Amino acid sequence: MEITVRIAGEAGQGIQSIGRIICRAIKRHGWNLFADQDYMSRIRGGNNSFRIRISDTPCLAPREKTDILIALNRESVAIHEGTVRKKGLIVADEATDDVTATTLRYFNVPIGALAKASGGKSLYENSVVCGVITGLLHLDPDAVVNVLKDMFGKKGEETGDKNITAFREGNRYTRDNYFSDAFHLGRRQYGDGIVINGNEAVALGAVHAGCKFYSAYPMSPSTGIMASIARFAKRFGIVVEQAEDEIAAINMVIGASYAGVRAMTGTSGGGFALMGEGVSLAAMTETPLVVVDVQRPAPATGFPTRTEQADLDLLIHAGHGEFARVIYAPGTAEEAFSLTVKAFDIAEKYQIPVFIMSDQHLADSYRNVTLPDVGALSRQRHVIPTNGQSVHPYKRYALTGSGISPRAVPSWIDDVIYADSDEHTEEGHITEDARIRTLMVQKRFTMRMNLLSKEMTPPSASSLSRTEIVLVGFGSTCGVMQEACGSVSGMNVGYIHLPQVWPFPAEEVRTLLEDAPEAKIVSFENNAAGQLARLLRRETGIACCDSILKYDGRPFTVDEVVATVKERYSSL
Amino acid sequence: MEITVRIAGEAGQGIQSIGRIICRAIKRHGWNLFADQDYMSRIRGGNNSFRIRISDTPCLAPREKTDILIALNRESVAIHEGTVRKKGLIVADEATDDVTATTLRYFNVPIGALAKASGGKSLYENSVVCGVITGLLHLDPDAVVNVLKDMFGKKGEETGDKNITAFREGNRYTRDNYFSDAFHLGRRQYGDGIVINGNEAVALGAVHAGCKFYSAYPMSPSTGIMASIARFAKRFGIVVEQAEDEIAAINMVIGASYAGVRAMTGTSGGGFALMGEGVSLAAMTETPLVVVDVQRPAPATGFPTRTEQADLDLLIHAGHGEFARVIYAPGTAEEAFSLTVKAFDIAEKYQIPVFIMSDQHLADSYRNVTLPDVGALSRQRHVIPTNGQSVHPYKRYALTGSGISPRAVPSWIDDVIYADSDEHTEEGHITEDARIRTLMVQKRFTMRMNLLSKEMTPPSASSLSRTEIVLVGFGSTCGVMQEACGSVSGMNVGYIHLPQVWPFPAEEVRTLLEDAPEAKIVSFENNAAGQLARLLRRETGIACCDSILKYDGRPFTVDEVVATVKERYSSL
Amino acid sequence: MNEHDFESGDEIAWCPGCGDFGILSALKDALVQLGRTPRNVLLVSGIGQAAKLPHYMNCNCFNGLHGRALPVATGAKIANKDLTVIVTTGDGDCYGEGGNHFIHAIRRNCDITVVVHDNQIYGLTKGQASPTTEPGYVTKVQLSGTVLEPLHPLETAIALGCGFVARGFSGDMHHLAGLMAAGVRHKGFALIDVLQPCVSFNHKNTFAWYRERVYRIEEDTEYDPADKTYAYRMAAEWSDKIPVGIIYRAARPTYEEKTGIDGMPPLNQHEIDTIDIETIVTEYA
Amino acid sequence: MNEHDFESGDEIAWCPGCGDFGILSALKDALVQLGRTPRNVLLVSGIGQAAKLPHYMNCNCFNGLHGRALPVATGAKIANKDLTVIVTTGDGDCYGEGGNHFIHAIRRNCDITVVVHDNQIYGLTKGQASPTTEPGYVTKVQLSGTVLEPLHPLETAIALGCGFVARGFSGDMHHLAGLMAAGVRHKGFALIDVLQPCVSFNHKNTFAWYRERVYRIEEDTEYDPADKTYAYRMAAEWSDKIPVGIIYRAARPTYEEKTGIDGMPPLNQHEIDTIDIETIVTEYA
Ligand SMILES: Cc1ncc(C[n+]2csc(CCOP(=O)(O)OP(=O)(O)O)c2C)c(N)n1
Ligand SMILES: Cc1ncc(C[n+]2csc(CCOP(=O)(O)OP(=O)(O)O)c2C)c(N)n1
Ligand code: SF4
Ligand code: SF4
Ligand SMILES: [Mg+2]
Ligand SMILES: [Mg+2]
Repeated sequence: MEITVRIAGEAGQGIQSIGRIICRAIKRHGWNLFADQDYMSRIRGGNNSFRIRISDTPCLAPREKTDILIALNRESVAIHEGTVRKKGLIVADEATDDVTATTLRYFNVPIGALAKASGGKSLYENSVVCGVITGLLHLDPDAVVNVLKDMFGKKGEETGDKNITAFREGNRYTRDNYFSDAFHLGRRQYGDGIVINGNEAVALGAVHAGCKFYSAYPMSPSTGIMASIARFAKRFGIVVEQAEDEIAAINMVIGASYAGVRAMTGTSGGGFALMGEGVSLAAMTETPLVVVDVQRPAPATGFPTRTEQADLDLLIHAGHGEFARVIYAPGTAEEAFSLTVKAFDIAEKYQIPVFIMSDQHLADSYRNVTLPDVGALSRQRHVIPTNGQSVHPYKRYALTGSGISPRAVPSWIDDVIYADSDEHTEEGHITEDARIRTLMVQKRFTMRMNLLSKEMTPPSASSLSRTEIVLVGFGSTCGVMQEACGSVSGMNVGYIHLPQVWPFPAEEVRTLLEDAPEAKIVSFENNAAGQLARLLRRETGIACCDSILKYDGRPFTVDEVVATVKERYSSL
Repeated sequence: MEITVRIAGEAGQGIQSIGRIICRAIKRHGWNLFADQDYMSRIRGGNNSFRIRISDTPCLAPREKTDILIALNRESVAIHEGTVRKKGLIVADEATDDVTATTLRYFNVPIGALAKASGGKSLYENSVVCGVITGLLHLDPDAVVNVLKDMFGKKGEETGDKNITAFREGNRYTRDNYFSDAFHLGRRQYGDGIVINGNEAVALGAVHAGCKFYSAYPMSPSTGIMASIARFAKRFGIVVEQAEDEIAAINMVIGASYAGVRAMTGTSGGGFALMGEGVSLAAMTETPLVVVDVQRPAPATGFPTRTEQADLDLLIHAGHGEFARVIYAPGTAEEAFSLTVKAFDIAEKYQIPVFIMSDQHLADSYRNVTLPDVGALSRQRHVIPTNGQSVHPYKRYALTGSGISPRAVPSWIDDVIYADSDEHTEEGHITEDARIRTLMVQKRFTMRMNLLSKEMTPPSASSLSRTEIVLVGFGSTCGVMQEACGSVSGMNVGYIHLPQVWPFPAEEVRTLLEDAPEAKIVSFENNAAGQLARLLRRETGIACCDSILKYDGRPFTVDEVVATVKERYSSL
Repeated sequence: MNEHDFESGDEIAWCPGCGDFGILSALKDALVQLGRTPRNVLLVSGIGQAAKLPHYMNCNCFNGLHGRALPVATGAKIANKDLTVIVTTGDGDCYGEGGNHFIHAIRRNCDITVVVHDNQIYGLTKGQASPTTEPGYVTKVQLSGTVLEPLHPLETAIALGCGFVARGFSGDMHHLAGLMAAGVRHKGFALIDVLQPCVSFNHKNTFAWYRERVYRIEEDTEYDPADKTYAYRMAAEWSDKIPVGIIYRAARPTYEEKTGIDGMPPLNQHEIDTIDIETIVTEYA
Repeated sequence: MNEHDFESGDEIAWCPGCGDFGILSALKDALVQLGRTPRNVLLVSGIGQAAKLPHYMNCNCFNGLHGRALPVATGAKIANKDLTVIVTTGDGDCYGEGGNHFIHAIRRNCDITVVVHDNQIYGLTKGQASPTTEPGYVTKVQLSGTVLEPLHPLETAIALGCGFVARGFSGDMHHLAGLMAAGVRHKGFALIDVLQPCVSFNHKNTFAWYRERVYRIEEDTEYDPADKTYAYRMAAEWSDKIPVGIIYRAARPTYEEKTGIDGMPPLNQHEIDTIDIETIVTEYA
């Protein structure tokens, strides 16, 4: 059983809140869901949509076709009609839609009228729509009311009550007027877990990891991380500071980290491009740093609210000079959570910059997830004397032979701590010595790259033996790749997903591919250059025979990938 | 015949002016020279040196050993004594040096006393030293006086006269007291050409190319470009504006370029790291942009006055998003000049960012050079209606099928011109359309990369047939690689120098290497990661068997390279 | 030229009722008053709702990066001194991300006019505090209310030596158009900070809120924009009375005058072909 | 603790006779006066001659990027409110590259003290104009003389609401030490702009030049640092008389007070192990 519901309308019509309510209701009814958002960079007008795929099997990606289109304005019908299946349904308000309900395909609901009747305000239209969807899907209205209460609870009794009335009106009207059982979901069992998107997952990971300071400058689609952490700031004693610009944000985070807290910043490509010098500072001063880059289509301002995976090269090479760094590319909210926790651990353990590479598709897409067992994720502090070590006289940049100098925090030890952005002595003072320079470069770069090869987050992959085609991807394409591979009939298609792209898991990928010596390797990327294919060749010598690329700002759908693979490779 | 003179002393002792005078004198005497500078990031004190290699054959790089060490303070003797050849000479002032002139190795000159005698000021010590060097090398004192006049001419008669007196005193003292003919150069014929360093070459190229606006923020070792252009600004109607920061600099340049002038900025790695977003803006708005990056050792502040080639990856990948760019890596002042001229041409023709990647070694090293025939370098404007084209109604981002939209300048045509950093329509207005997006990405990236493959500045190489080893390098290592290859006895070593590193000359390199199918390929780089080796593998599939790397902030010397090659590969 | 000649026809993406509409109208009005033609006007903007304005005008337009309108405008003005260069920017764009350019562009004193759509909020990114947000104002990021002292753009501009410092109100388009025309006529950097209600995210500083407070400073009996002390006082007035008008005015030599650009043809008209570096090359012989 | 306890022994790379030496002495003196211990003091700097100062002190030191000292200091102070955080920076570092942080750090009002070595020149990069260079001053880049209006840091700081605005002179170390101590004692952002002769590159604003002009503002009979109008006037005084001392002072709630950091143990002492996100996770159920 699988249904895709698309709610579409103008910016400002509350599509996102309808979507979020329905998602949580769906989850509580024991169904799996994947919901992605398509919205414009404007506050009112235009056309946005929230697409929820519902299934009894796990959902990891969107599908092309819509079963139910909820059109909150006339334009939405015109724009999205083409995606509605033959047996699908279009719901629209009589007032906004000029197509009367003459066919089975249309269900006209007096949304505005019902909302007015409920509270005198068109504000309650969203609740009416929730009621309609509840009716169409045969969800338990009381269960959905509980979701409404959880979400509107804080807004005060009256608003809450009126919303519930409006919801019930929408639901009643639907049950009274729409008789088909075509979209009957009903309840399977109470669904555990939570419904979160990628931004929320990162925020939860940061809170869990003990992030005490988050500083950022607003930038779509990363701002949700700041807002989510801000929600919990009071409860956990976290300071969230909106900086005057991205350069301030990263430097504040470095200052806080130097002074002993776990700290993080987040941005999107353009903001990240401004942070390069700061990244280099963290590396030179050996200050732990965690940065989230929620990618969007570029160059420059590009598409502020759409998706792309074109910052891979930027992140690997950002900042001047040579130093070790780690880049995670989570494919799911679960990975976003656990890799964020790991990012803090690795950043502190190796005193390096660690980046989490997300993108708008991952950031804004909701799924029902169960967070991993947090007990398994290290939150150990890697500082003296907390870690039992103590050194006196203390040298911040001691050449210990291990590639790591014990890190102390100002005022926690008697000695003072010099951090320096120039090339420096072991004590942290400016030097121009050639020998020390060479040793320090080796410490910051070569030695740590070696150490990091033992901390690799391994790729995940389908069973590759006997595959004809292997798709290789990273980040948010994980789900669509995985589902698509399982859905190409008549061909044996496998995938490798890389949740860590730097240091590149060269050995791990080579080993995986040994199982499929004959397979064609195809890189699978939301960008134009095939950056992963280039990287793969550079790091392993393995050349991809093709790349499946998309760079129109939209995510791949399962159907699209299946079709592309069949079309391009079935004759192989 | 070959002699290396090293002048060493504290910052502030005027080592650089002595060096520049001697360089020009040497050139006028018909000798070749290569002079590099080793100086600290401070204004007074420490230890700096200026090393001049003089030869009857062309000099392209420094050599390890010193023939004459001019030590302006006691510390300089201690620091540089080890580099002086057995038959070499150390010149020092009796007052600063405690070694008396008991050996042939030492020549003690009362520099301070002679200066005082000449004008009552220690300020004239530099001229005394010039006189000493002139005497040791048996240069024509009158010819050197002409150099002094050319350089001090503007400082007023009296200073000039006193400097000349001091010079003659130094020269006289030397002829009277030092009798060896060991360093006799004398005059060959009058040497044509000029003596410039890499920064001056870039500045001259920019002026010739018609650069009308240079904006930058001071940053060693790039500031010399701004100062050089400033010298000629009045004469050529150029505006040189010191910006408040690097971000302002690049955005001012983009604004000026949009408004129709050729414009340029320059910086070093850290400043370049701040410019990434601006680079991306130039690409998105299709505004011609020329940026010089004079590399220095990083990360962060690193070694402000030393050399490195670690920005290769940064330059190729700077800025968020995917777009065409070109990166030149001149190996000599001649290349720096002509590639700067070409940079303006290509930037304007393809409406893209073009980078000139220099480094401190190239920037600060002087050579005697003859500039290429400027007539052969295009200065054609690629704008309508200047180029004969005209379009109405004008669309800034017209999809013409060629990958290039005709570029107009505001107020030169009747229509208005919209430049936009968002994804845009052909007219330059904000759009969120998926189809246009795809076409625009192809225009900015794929199509132009194709066009640029026809504009390649080809690699230069030694004859590679029968070579056992091929060194591959870029930028300032050109000269040392070339000289070293010719000097490894008993082995056949060749080189490939890449004056253009992006788009990578994959075909050209492959073709060159076809001549040496058996040779070991070794990358030769002033960095730690072997960035060129990685790039070569990514772009051609060719793996280097080794890399010769140096990352202590100092340039390679010919002798060092020869020794390394012998040591590592002679048993092959 | 009339106002229609300055319209681009591009669909306007602002929220219905937004204060930006008034600024757009006033700008068209001002350009008509000034007798400018579209091809000789350049509008430069950064990113934000305010920064979309140039798309709605039929003038040359450079819609650059968030925060970076001023340097682009500076470069363009230097390249072609004959362009009328106007920057349309937001409080975040100009005073937040672009703050460093703001202070240095004032010092540079190029002849450009800067219109700040000051809605005291980040509009396009959905309502975070901006540098001018009032203390205590609650947003989705500033959940316990904004804590930073608001930036005082007018006082700061006076302190930095700006020669034309004005405040406008987008609800008083006619007056605003007059300020814009005066700003453009002023030789040098002209700052016009415009009170601009954001109907979607600023629920405090609404049209009604402003209408109750705003008055035209010219009507003040002590009005003297040449008096710095007076100007500082009026620039700081933000209570139940908020003055609009030219708050400070002083003649200052412009960058173009001081650098000699004004005495040459525009840089973008110099011929490249005639440049001969032979003479300077010989200086290195 | 005496002044020696604050010495690091690192070789000093400044030019003999540089005004920076006086600032270094004054700072040691101030810390002794304040009774601080090295481990609880953090000196943050950017890049420049001024920014080398922390290396010569025995205190915690973060010598960061050119222009970025203030955000680093802010982050460190937020992470550990108990540190005494002092920024030593240059006129280029603080007002040029770092200008945006300067204006916003004042608004943020963290309890940090900023000592600007204002030599009106870029020292370390060999003498280009800085934001405070006097008009007409000729350098190797500004060959026809500096054309930009100098930035007026004190007036700007007052305009932005800074609660402690002072000017010192490195030739009057004792007085300067007093200003520094007062700045550190002031709750909130304290700015001390120090007149610092650069003997290598600033041939105009020399020790002698300053000695002729500098006077202690406390000696002015009208002295009233609480009066903004007076403060604006004195901040602008730059002629044959240049006042040094506390020019403006006002009590303002600090960032730490407003955000509640002051009421908690320092953030860097919170235990990570005890964090349990279970309760918030359920909010997403
Ligand atoms: C480098 C960078 N950082 C952040 C953003 C995201 N961003 C776009 S507009 C904006 C703020 C807009 O506020 P304002 O300038 O006040 O304009 P308004 O929308 O309120 O008119 C931000 C933060 C961006 N585009 N680029
Ligand atoms: C991003 C960046 N840009 C430029 C520089 C080069 N730089 C180093 S110090 C300096 C100016 C120093 O002037 P100031 O801050 O006044 O300090 P001073 O040396 O005069 O004490 C500059 C431009 C740099 N290190 N980093
Ligand atoms: S969000 Fe505010 S500023 Fe932006 S268009 Fe809407 S009302 Fe205007
Ligand atoms: S250059 Fe100037 S500021 Fe720097 S140390 Fe020398 S005298 Fe002091
Ligand atoms: Mg705003
Ligand atoms: Mg300075």
